[in-house]
Amino acid sequence: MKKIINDPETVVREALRGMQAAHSDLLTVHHDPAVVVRADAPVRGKVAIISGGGSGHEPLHGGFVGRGMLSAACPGPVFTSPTSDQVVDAIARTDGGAGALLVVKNYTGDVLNFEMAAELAESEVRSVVIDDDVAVQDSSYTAGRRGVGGTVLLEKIVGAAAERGDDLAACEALALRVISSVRSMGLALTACTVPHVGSPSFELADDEMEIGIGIHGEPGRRKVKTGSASEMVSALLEPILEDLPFSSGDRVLLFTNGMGGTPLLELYLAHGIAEQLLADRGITVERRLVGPYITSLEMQGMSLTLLRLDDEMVELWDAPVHTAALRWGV
Amino acid sequence: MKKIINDPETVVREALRGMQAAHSDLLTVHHDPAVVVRADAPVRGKVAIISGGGSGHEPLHGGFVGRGMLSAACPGPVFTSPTSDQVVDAIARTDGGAGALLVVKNYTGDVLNFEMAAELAESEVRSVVIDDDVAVQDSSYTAGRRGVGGTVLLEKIVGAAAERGDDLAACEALALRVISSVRSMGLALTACTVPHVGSPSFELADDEMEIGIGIHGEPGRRKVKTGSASEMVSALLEPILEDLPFSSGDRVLLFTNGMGGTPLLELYLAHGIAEQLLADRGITVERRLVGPYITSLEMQGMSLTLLRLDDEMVELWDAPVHTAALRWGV
Amino acid sequence: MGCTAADVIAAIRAAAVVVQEHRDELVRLDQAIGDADHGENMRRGFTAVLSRLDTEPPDTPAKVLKLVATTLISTVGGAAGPLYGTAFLRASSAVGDLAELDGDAVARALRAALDGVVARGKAVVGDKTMVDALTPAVTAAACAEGTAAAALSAAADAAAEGATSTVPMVARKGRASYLGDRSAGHMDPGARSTALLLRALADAAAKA
Amino acid sequence: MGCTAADVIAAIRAAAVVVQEHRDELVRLDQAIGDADHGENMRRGFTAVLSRLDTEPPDTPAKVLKLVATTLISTVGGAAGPLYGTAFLRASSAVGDLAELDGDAVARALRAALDGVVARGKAVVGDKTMVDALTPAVTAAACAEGTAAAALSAAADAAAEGATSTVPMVARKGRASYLGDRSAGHMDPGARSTALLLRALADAAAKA
Ligand SMILES: Nc1ncnc2c1ncn2[C@@H]1O[C@H](COP(=O)(O)OP(=O)(O)O)[C@@H](O)[C@H]1O
Ligand SMILES: Nc1ncnc2c1ncn2[C@@H]1O[C@H](COP(=O)(O)OP(=O)(O)O)[C@@H](O)[C@H]1O
Ligand SMILES: [Mg+2]
Ligand SMILES: [Mg+2]
Ligand SMILES: [Mg+2]
Ligand SMILES: [Mg+2]
Repeated sequence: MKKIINDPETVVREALRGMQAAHSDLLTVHHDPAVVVRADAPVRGKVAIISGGGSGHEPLHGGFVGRGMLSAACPGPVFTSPTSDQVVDAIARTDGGAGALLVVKNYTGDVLNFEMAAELAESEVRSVVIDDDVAVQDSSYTAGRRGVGGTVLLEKIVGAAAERGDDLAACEALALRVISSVRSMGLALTACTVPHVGSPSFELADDEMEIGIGIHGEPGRRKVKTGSASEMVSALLEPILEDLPFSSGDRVLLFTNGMGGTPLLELYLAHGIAEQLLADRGITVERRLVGPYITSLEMQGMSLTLLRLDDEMVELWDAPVHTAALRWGV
Repeated sequence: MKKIINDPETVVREALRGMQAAHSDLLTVHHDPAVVVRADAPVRGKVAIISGGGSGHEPLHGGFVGRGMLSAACPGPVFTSPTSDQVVDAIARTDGGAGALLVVKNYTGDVLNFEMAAELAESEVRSVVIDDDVAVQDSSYTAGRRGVGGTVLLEKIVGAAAERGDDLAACEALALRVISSVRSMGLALTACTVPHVGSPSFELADDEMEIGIGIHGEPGRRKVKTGSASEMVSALLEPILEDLPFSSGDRVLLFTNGMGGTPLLELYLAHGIAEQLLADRGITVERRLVGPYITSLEMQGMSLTLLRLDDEMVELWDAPVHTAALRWGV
Repeated sequence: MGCTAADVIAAIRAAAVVVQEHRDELVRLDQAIGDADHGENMRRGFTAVLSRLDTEPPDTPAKVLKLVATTLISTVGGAAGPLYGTAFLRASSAVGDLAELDGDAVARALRAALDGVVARGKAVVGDKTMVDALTPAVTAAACAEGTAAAALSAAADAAAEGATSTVPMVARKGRASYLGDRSAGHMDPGARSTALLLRALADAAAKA
Repeated sequence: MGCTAADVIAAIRAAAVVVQEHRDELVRLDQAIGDADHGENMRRGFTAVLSRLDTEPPDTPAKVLKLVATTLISTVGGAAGPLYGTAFLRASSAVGDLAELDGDAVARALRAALDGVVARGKAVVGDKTMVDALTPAVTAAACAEGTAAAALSAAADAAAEGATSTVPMVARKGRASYLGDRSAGHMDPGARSTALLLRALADAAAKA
């Protein structure tokens, strides 16, 4: 295992310490339970936007704590949902009197722990569950689709709404609108190694890739032969387009995400291909985000996320944001 | 080879196309010869700050083109210096009447190509050569030290000086001051694979790392057993501290850089350790940068860069910057 | 003779040791069809349980079970944390303020635990989860006569069979469901940990 | 009988083919002690030379050499681009407006090329660079009597020996110098490409 760590047990705690040192102007890290809170919390009268999940997806979620985005993030151990205690603590530290919206990625562990927290919290709490991964067949009898890349876009847009003063019901409604308008899919060229496991999460031959992966180093829906970048981008984009479906005339935000170990050079290359494919379909890319924003440790691979935009979403996307990982207008 | 590419020959061209699509508000990409130019160039009366080098180090240099940083970047093929034609073209496109400063990383190829360009250009041109890598033994009989992480800091600080209107001589003098105050060192846990080669640049056993690497996938000064994060950080920081030397009371910028394939989680962890070591020495970390900003494709590893700050450098570091990879204050 | 608070503490301690011993096995099972953390999650949780039992040993069976519940809830995370936490919380309520647990109390506690898991996780038998181990265990405990040890032993045997039955199943709940058909051919880690826990509790109760 | 522009073009074409054939070998040599691009850099450059020779065939030896120079400068990049570019540029100047090149002209051209490389790169014999191949080649060509082919053949033999001599050297110039002692034991890729180019030019000249 090739990692810059001291001890698998203390990885997250030590990383949070480094994060605190790097960004003390933006955020405050609390330990036991672990919560990353924006430095000026609670903000009076503002809805608290809270998310969290396993660590190993950096910069998600701690890197999105700050003005115009998250009020707090609850980091679990690597690839393991945080506990309800962490979420309860995050709510208590950030509720400025306007309640809290919990942004939950659809994984059984996340859903159950956030649900328990909502039951235990003393604040007014609403939860939204994001499930944008089209790789997973949906049905009311299964765990349903996973929450992946769309989470980043939701946190930015709903974070901006809370910052301008939208109330809890409005933030929740907006979050649901984003969820109904966003779709994602990912692929992996290599596996990743969870520190406490010490071996790669799956095996892939030199000419194989996993299509339809999530963000937890889990294998995808199918193993296929690797292909050209154009083939890979199509393999991700086609199912996304069919699913919503997106159609000619739509205005979209295109998010080309790296899984952690894929160079930016390749992400830009893939992004260019995706923009071309969308242009060919008559879909207008109005906003874009390119980079590793929701990752699986050192996994090589990428995901594409498409969000159908309306005017309000564009305005909120463009609104100022000041976090460790996303910053503009301030 | 696991890469999201179509053809090794067209990687850089296609990636530049994607970059153009993603950042058309910031920059304009020209092909034949390949040059990335800030969208509003030439800026009248402003010194043009121009850099470049092999591709594969993204976001360096194209990601630093924009207001408050580079006027243009000249991307060579992967890990290969750009040609003098590219540099000549970049100068012609960005000189706003105040001349151009060429920021050259100290590699024979970069130095020779930028030197030829300076001879051929019609503008007033000065060049500075950055050589901050303490891993390389320096001597007037060798190629000298490589330019690595310090390049990013130099481009930001000198870019800000040019933006506020400093003239060519002042920009050059400031660049030389940064060069004399900055030191770096890196390590690799894994090699990387250059697209046109198709196999890893060196072999490392599961318990080995290369100490004293550059940024071109070249092997380092020595192969050693991997150790804890604390040992790795010390192995990088001690030679840096001794070299300048840095001493108690110094104010510094600490830049914890990822080589491309190392997760942010590990970078923050390493950063926290480095901050602690510096605090123990009585050195004050006043500014910091953490992330993959000067990379070697998908290589796992990190580098540390320390810049001794003065008031002017702090002011210029904090000045607004608007590029694809660094943005604040705007 | 029933199980006192001290006996329950001893049984939980024994279970904690078994969880630690089987950490890597549970990680491997979860690596095949999940995210490779179940063994580490359970180890972390039960290590915390051990340390809390040292510092604040409770004096009734219900309080022991409640301590386990709250500790698991605040340290395990993942799906298993709330599920096992809820299971122990409901089991704690089910045994009320009894000073000693007999077979009947154990059967009631297991039934309540299962109900809690189902209420939270909405899984049914055949979904390839811990419910596939716990459901037959509840039935077996109810049919067993007599001591807590006898009820737990029957439950443990049934849970082991239930865990084995998950191997060919295609998962419909939890992370393994994302794999679709590829989830078949592997034992569910949560079902396996349920069987391990019940076996450890049964063996400890037999020694009490 | 000397080499005409057409002969020089044919020789350059032959050299380009040899560079393409040895691309992978040069990449491997550079991978060991550099950054694995020398073969690709040279291939890219000489492919561009071929295509420019097709579209705008020059009519004097000097013009052919100048076309090679400017094409390499604008397409090779790295250290090799400016160095080989300068070498061909100086060689072009050295042969002036001769319509045909004899052994003497070849010797002068090689000497000028070496001077250009040293002026740019500041390397001396023993630094483990192309200078270690080019320096003995210049001497050998100067001592050879007669035709261009004879001069080039002597130069090529000497360059091959010079390239071999770089194997045990510790590099003091170029990327290989970063490796310190670890650079010993490998042939310098630029010295090897110099030897390959001269051999190809010599063989083509012999056929002219
Ligand atoms: N909805 C559910 N109902 C019951 N048990 C479940 C459910 N979802 C998951 N599980 C159980 O949880 C186990 C996984 O636990 P663990 O790996 O610790 O958490 P996570 O899946 O969040 O990584 C599965 O093996 C399964 O037995
Ligand atoms: N200062 C120098 N003088 C002469 N030749 C040099 C010098 N530096 C490097 N070289 C030659 O250039 C070759 C490397 O070329 P190449 O790999 O194409 O460029 P780069 O080193 O920039 O990747 C070396 O093998 C060596 O022969
Ligand atoms: Mg998990
Ligand atoms: Mg090179
Ligand atoms: Mg798991
Ligand atoms: Mg090279």
